[in-house]
Amino acid sequence: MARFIIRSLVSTFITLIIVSVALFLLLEVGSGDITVKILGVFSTPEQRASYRNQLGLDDPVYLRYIDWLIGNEWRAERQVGFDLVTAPNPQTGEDTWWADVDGQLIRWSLEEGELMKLVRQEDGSTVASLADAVWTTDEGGQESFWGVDDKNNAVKWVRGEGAEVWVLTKAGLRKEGDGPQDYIPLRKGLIRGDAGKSLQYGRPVSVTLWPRVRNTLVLAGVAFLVVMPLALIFGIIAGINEGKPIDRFISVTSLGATATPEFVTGIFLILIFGIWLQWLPAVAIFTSADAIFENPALLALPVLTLTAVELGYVIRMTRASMVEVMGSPYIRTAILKGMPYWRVVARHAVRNALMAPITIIMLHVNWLIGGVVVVETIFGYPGLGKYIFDAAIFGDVNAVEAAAMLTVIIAVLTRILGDLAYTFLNPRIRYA
Amino acid sequence: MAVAQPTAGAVPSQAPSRWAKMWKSLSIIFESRIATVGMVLVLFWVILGLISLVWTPYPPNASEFTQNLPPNTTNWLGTDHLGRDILSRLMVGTQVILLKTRLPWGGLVFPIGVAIWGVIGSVLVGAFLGLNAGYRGGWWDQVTMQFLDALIAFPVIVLYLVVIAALGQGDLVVILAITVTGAPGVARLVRSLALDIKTRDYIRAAETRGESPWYVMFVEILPNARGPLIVDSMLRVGYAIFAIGTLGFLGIGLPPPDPDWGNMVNEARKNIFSNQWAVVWPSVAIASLVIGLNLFADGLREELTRYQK
Amino acid sequence: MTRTNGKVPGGPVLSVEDLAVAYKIRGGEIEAVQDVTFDIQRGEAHGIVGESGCGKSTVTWAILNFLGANGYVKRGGIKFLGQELVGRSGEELRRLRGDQIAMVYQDPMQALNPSMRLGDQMKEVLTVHRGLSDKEAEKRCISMLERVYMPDAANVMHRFPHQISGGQQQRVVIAMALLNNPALLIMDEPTTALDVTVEAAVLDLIAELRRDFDTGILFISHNLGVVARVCNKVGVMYAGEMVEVATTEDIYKNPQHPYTQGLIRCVPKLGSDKASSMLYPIRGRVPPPNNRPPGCVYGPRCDYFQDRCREERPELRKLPNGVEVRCHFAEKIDPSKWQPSEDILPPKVRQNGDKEEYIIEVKDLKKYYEVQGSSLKDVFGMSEPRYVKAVENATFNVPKGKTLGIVGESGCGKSTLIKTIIGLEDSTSGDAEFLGLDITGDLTTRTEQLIQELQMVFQNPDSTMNPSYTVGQQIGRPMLRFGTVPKGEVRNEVIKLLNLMRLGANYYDRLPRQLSGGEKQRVGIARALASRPDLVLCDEPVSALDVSVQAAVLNLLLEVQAEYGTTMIFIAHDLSVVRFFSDYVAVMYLGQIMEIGPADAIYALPYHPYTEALLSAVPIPDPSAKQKRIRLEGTVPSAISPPQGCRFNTRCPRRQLLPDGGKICETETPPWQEDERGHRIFCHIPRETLLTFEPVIQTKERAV
Amino acid sequence: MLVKDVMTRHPIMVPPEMSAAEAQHIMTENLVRHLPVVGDGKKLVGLVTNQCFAMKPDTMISLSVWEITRYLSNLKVQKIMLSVKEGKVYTINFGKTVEQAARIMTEHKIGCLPVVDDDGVVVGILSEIDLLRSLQEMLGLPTKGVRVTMRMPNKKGQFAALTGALAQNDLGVMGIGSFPTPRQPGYYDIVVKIPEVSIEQVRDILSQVPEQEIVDIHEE
Repeated sequence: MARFIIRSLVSTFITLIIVSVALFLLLEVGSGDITVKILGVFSTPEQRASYRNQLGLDDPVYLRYIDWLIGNEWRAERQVGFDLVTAPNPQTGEDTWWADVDGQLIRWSLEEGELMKLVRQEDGSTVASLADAVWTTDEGGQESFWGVDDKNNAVKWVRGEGAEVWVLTKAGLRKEGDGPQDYIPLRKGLIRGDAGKSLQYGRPVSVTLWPRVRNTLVLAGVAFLVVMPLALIFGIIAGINEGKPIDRFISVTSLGATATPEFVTGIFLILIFGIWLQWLPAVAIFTSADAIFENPALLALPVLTLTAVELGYVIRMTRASMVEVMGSPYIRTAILKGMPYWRVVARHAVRNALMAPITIIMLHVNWLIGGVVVVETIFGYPGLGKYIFDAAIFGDVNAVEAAAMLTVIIAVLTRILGDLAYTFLNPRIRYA
Repeated sequence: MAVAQPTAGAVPSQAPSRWAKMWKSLSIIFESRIATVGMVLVLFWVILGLISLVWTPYPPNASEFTQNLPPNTTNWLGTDHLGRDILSRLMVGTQVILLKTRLPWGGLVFPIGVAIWGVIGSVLVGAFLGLNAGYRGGWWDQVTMQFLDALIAFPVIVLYLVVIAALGQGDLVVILAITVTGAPGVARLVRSLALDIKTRDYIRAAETRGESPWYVMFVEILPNARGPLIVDSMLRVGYAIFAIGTLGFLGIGLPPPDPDWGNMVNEARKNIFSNQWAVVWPSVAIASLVIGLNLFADGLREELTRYQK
Repeated sequence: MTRTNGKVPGGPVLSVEDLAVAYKIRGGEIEAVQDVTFDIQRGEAHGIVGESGCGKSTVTWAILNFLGANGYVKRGGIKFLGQELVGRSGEELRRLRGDQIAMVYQDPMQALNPSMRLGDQMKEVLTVHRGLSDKEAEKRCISMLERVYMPDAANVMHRFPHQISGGQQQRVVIAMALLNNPALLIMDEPTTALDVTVEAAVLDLIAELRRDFDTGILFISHNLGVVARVCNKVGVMYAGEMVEVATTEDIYKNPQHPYTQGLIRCVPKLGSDKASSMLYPIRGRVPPPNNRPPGCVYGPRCDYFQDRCREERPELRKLPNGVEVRCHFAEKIDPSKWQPSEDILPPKVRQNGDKEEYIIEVKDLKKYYEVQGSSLKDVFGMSEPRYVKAVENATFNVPKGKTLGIVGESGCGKSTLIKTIIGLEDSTSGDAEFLGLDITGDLTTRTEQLIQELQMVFQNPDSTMNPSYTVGQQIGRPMLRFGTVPKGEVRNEVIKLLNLMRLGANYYDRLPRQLSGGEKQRVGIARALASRPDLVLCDEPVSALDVSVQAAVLNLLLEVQAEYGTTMIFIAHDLSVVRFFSDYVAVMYLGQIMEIGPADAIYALPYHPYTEALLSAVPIPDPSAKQKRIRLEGTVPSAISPPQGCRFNTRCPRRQLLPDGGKICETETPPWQEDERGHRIFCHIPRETLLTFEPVIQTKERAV
Repeated sequence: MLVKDVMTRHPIMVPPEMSAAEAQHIMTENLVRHLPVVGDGKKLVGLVTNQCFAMKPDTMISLSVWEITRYLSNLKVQKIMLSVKEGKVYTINFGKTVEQAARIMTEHKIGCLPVVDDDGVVVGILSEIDLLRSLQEMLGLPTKGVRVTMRMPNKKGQFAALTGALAQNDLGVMGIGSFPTPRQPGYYDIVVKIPEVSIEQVRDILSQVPEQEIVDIHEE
């Protein structure tokens, strides 16, 4: 058993690595110059180049992948020479980067050729003062300094050679002098929960993503709770009545339900309950991300749509498995031992019959996520699916990466759960 | 049993004609009511699509009528929010899915639809990977399955989104997307079949003849996997249509000018309060075609396994 | 307490009368079983023998009314303890099943629920039927397990089926069946899935339990020998009908029905060989249930066929000697005057001269497989690699044109050995030469020439042919591949081979699914011969076939050998078949050849103790034969860590003959004791001592 | 000799819900005179004997011909059987001796005893026939031989003298029985069955035994 679990964990780990590389390459490399998306098509090549430098896009791909995945302050620390730490911004609560110099959190800025030191106070405000002479001289006689700027980059200033950079502000692009020569945009990396800034919203992806994830978990969770018992019961009923009218009815209905695309099911549900019967709001307006908690009725149609599709699928799996088990020699043994029928079904058949569906259902979770995207789009439900979709359409690389990685992780974790459940249910593996 | 000459009449001596053989293998479909219903549904749309190649009631993209008409004598299924005839649009919508593929070069058109090409692609790729993984085992298997696991871990829709985000819209891109998403499933199926078939003695016989692995895989194993593979492909065409519809609904499916069922639903949805018919018809079209294919595949599978028993 | 066959107070336990079972199929129905009649008295074991598809199992399902959705009892009655079973309600039947009627199945692994502990599966028989408490039930189950000689019974209760061996699983199933002291026990091929020594132990157990519990047993088997050992009455079924019912003695000594006579002529007697005796297959094949001939079902295959047999269906009638038989002419048939009909040609057996030219020479061949353990250490590859020692120091030579038979129980390494020779696996160490060419490597290291010379015939007729290609394509493929035949002549050449296999040219375009098992096996042989190999390896080529077909295929192989002078290595688990077919025999146990030599020397004194045990376990289709009873204790040790010294030492019943209780067997590898004929025995016990044993089997004709 | 060795195993049993007519049919068809009635798990609940079918005269008189038919067809086994609950059935445990069983049967003048195990589950039936068969077997009936009855005083060593004489002449015994000589207190008659020997031989040998006399000798 240990072998089986470890195998599954190792395989999962490798899977995640492959997925992350593939995702990163496809999106970062495949989607072309993202500065165009951010700065607009009317930006000049010069502006884009400057901005690329600020985003660290000129680094080699492998370095960018590592930065993205596990962060880069360790790389910056070697340049700056101090520990780099984060501290929350008192206004927004977002993390900001500082250099930890003997217990003092410090940033620097270059103003009119003079290096200023910004020391963070207890309350989060900063006190500026002239920095000590910290310039270092390299072989070429150039005096430079690596520090942390006020935009969370580790940057390299060169004395007397303030570069001209284009800075994106709320008002648009602005040209600034005294800019750094080189940037390392500081980040903690995906595995430490920092997915970078959303290009669409300008805020860290993690901040915008979590409420959406929560909403989707509510949606999928409720659907799951509705689907599972119903599906298993109907599947077992159909399975033990193979070939009889009730089985035909359940089978064909569930086939119809799975084969109908979610958006068709959704539309019909809207037509029936929203427009003809007017029992439920046809178009849900989610005023805020928390709307579902204030008005749970809004959940009804999305849950119903998801349920219809998933129910059919799980019923069919359970039925097929049940039919197979009921035809097996050990069920024959149990019947010929004179066991009452209900006991044969409950004690001998169900456990064996559930082994296969549980793994398959767990594998099916990423299919469910596909359904979630559609359902959330139809109903305008502020969840993870819609987030991915919007981000993909906008080309919000960071957001898509993070959200896609998250769905992959969810899919992979459920698969491990499925494996574990299977291991637990199947004594041949448990006691191998 | 030293006299092996069969008694007369036990086995028909003259071989039946080719047509009779074909009819016999087709008749299995009619043994199952489910498969028959499925086939009728599918054939209905195929025929409608074929007709639309030469004739439609009205030009599908021309806004010639009053907007949002309910079904009536001139427009049997009504009109949409731009005053286009829904029936004509539905008919033409079949083409791209089942009958033709538009190549990006100078309006070239290739026969057979996007859904089917996508499935053919995934079957080719999947069969190749699955056969190698299943038959060769060892490292081939480890690496292939690891790669496929990674691909399967992607939620399908995300994979579509990523592919389309990277490559843009187009018939070929949709085919590619269907191929990429379908191949892992086919590969898994073929692998499991190959694992089973490779234990058979006739594979040992081929190996003791010194046949190359490629010969064993493609000549000895693959033909014996065709039954489940055909059924699976049929289901996959259904899923491909399902996916094309979904992509169309999300507005990232097949590009214009040809009408796309999913997109028709999406557009009509915006006027759902004023015109419910426009949203019902394309929905029904997609659902019926996918369900038809599923019923067909399901019935066929049932009959095939019963035949084996 | 012997009772006559008349009406006995209390009546029979089971009485089946004119039973007909039909299955509904598309557009009609098939009568799988017709007019079957027999009685089982208390404490009597009633066998039913017959080839596959003759309806044996259908009878058992009918008794238990477990015929599936489309089967039903069409006519006749089944009385259990005087009460009609047909037409009883489901609840009444349920109360009988497992309580008064119990069943033992062919494949115990399949019959036990894989995800329930054995104890729970046993206990519920008592808790449901008897309403016993769990604790009480547990106690009873353990004592019943001990009753069937299950080692470590209390512990077995907590295990899952996959954790015990096949023989032990069958013991559990038997114990479970006996828990409620049933009046009738139905056993459907209970030992078919087991190895011969395990089978012998289980059969002993069945006989013992029958005495102790006075249970009526209905024993289904295709194996005449097994039935002879267990049953006192036998019914022979053919094509859904009972053609003969008689006491076991009568069936084997004085068979009345031509089919029974034919069956007995098909089976090689243990100890008979191809030079001195012959097998006579029954011509034709069993008709499928939907295409049975009118009149006598056996008519088309019968040597005594007359017009009356075509027109009138014989009834099962009782002859003056008490035998019931379904034949018009039973009294007039004298089996001793039987002559094989002209179309059954005895195979020519080639007697080679004494010129012993070895075609294959194997010396100290070893095949180890690396295994992966399941502990954490193993997963990370930190532990020592461990090996399954599948074949250890195999040494043998086969002269040109002769046959070497290899026998042994499952897992003894015989299959691995021939896989290594043919090149499906490479060898770990040792030498192997074929006509002077090295064959220690696998197929990729061999030349086309060499590959062509070594071919193989496989066990399972259903998987020996690729279902997607015609017979002609499959036989023709080796010819094309090796270029032995010019392209244009392949068809003719294939047809020639088909004719040699006694198959007509019209088989060329058939697909495998249109062939019967025996025909498929012949095509498999033809395919192996297509490249004109010098050495053909046969992996249990007849073990999956019915006896009548088995005889035909064996004869065919003999004929092939005579025609082409092909050398053969022949694997089988059936000692009679190996003896019949081979010139030389090797006995393997746990990867090691224990005894090797001319066939007659293996089956006569002196024996290796393992050979002796094997021979004493073989079921012999002759109830009058006296067989020494030697049963091996325990199970075969793991091939990963085989016992030190002699691999058989843990189970050897003869060890005690050596000083110190055979201490030497645990420490030292035995020597090869060889005589002038090349008969070698791998044992510490001196040849002289081995010679003093009694022969294992003594029949009136010959002692083995 | 214990009950379990003599009894008939796996007797025909019927459920209490069975109709009396069917039970009677089973009895005649299978030539049995007693039917144990069992509930779940073969637990004994009653016994049907031939007498059970005899209708009480007053019941018979009170019914018309048509009513009798209906009455009989509706009659269930549990209505007519001797019930265990009412204490009307005598049973015996399978581990008891044959003598104990015979004693119960003679004491209560009954023809059969259902044999039960420790849980009251029916494992067999013991009828007069079974006892008589055991008597035959005790005296070695089925085998051919010389049957001799010896009369001897009831003293120690007498039996040893008899067997000693047989043993000296290399004779075996395959059936034996003893009972007090009727009308001659202080003496015992011992019946011995000796196979593979002639009457003369036996007479020669046994007439030599002191204090004993051959009462009867013949070949069977």
